[in-house]
Amino acid sequence: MATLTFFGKLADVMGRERSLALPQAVSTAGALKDYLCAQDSVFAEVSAQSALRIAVNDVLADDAVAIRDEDEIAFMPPFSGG
Amino acid sequence: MATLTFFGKLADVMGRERSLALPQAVSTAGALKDYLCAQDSVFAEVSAQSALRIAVNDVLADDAVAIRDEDEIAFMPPFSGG
Amino acid sequence: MIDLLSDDFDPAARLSAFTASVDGAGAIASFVGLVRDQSADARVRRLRLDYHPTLTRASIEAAAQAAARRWGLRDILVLHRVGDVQAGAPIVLAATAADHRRAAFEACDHLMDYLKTQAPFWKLEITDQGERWIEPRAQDYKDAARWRA
Amino acid sequence: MIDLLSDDFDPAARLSAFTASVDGAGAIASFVGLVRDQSADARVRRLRLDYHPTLTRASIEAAAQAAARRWGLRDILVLHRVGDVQAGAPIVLAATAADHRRAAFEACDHLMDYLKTQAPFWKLEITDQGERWIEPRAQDYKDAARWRA
Repeated sequence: MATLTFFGKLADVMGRERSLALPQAVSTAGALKDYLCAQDSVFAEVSAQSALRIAVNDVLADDAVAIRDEDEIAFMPPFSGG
Repeated sequence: MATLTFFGKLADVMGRERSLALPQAVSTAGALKDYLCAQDSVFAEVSAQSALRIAVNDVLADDAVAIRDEDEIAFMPPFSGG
Repeated sequence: MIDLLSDDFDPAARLSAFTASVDGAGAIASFVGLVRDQSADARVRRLRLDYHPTLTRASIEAAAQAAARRWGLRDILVLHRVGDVQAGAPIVLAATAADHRRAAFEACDHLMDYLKTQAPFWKLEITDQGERWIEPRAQDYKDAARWRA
Repeated sequence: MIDLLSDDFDPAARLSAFTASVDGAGAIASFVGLVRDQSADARVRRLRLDYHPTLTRASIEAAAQAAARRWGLRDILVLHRVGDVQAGAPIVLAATAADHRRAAFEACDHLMDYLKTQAPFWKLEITDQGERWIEPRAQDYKDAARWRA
């Protein structure tokens, strides 16, 4: 099982953490994002509003990065600190 | 008598304050500066090193500003604070 | 020193300790950000700062180290609140110590631009009219882009 | 508030009071300048700051008012030492309070450039090798020229 975590407004709609057995076809961070968009219209809506950042095992990653079960994948709306 | 005041390295060489009966020909701040340069080689040396600023009665003034006895005229090397 | 704080802090006391710890620096620039009580159209009660449990601190540390190299800093302090921050309370303190003022100013300015747009924080604004997640303004991204080497 | 101080002061305490007095500001930028103990070729014991009895304060007040208008500041604090300042001690504190960080940063940066080259102060550096009057570096004049509107 992969661990999916969500931050900011994504945490409001998805909860902080979910477990997911990655489907066979979902082998990259980008593919997982597309999968979640297809599964969940609220996730798709937030994703459409602004580019999500992804971290795989606490490292910022682009859509092409490979993922597998056991990974922790974080989905993050645009950063806004300070 | 006019009051002449000196600051920074000028105060080291001229003292802080002098009284001077302005000669007839000395009617502007610039003329006074030239007069002091002619009278005092150390003043002339400092004046030659870097452009002096002048204030007449606590207001920054250029060389053309008229002066008279009773005025207080300050001679100031380049400013350096902070 | 980089720290994420769950509770209110006293920027002046922290800045004082920072200044005392930096021996020989000629210049210390600092910035304190406070929660404003007015947003565009509502009275702000508080902000809620969400953050990533490991990535947020690691990102700020990497940015601070890069700034220290780029500007030859003697030291850096970044304190950032997480959790609920009441209107009027400090949300961030950034301070830089350098030999000369331009390095201190630019590095501090840069760190704040970084924190606004590139550090993993998310701000929920809680007002008397409801709540909304805040995203950086276009100006914030423009400010951050000034520092591309 | 503008003040010339004949004795040592605590920048953190003054900044704390300033911050507390500025209600509603979102951004406070500040700068502390300390006397460095090393000059180019000598160990600095102290600086001696000469100033004009009326013009110095009046000039800084005029510059602060102009900065307040230009950047829409809520408040400004400038404290500057005069007389003898030991190596390691604070010589200047400038702080600006604004709604947003860019205004606070730029105004504070500008005020420091102003103080370096345009405020009537004269600095005598007293070292183990003797004394010398300091004039601004070419870079200081260049920094100050950035702000010409």
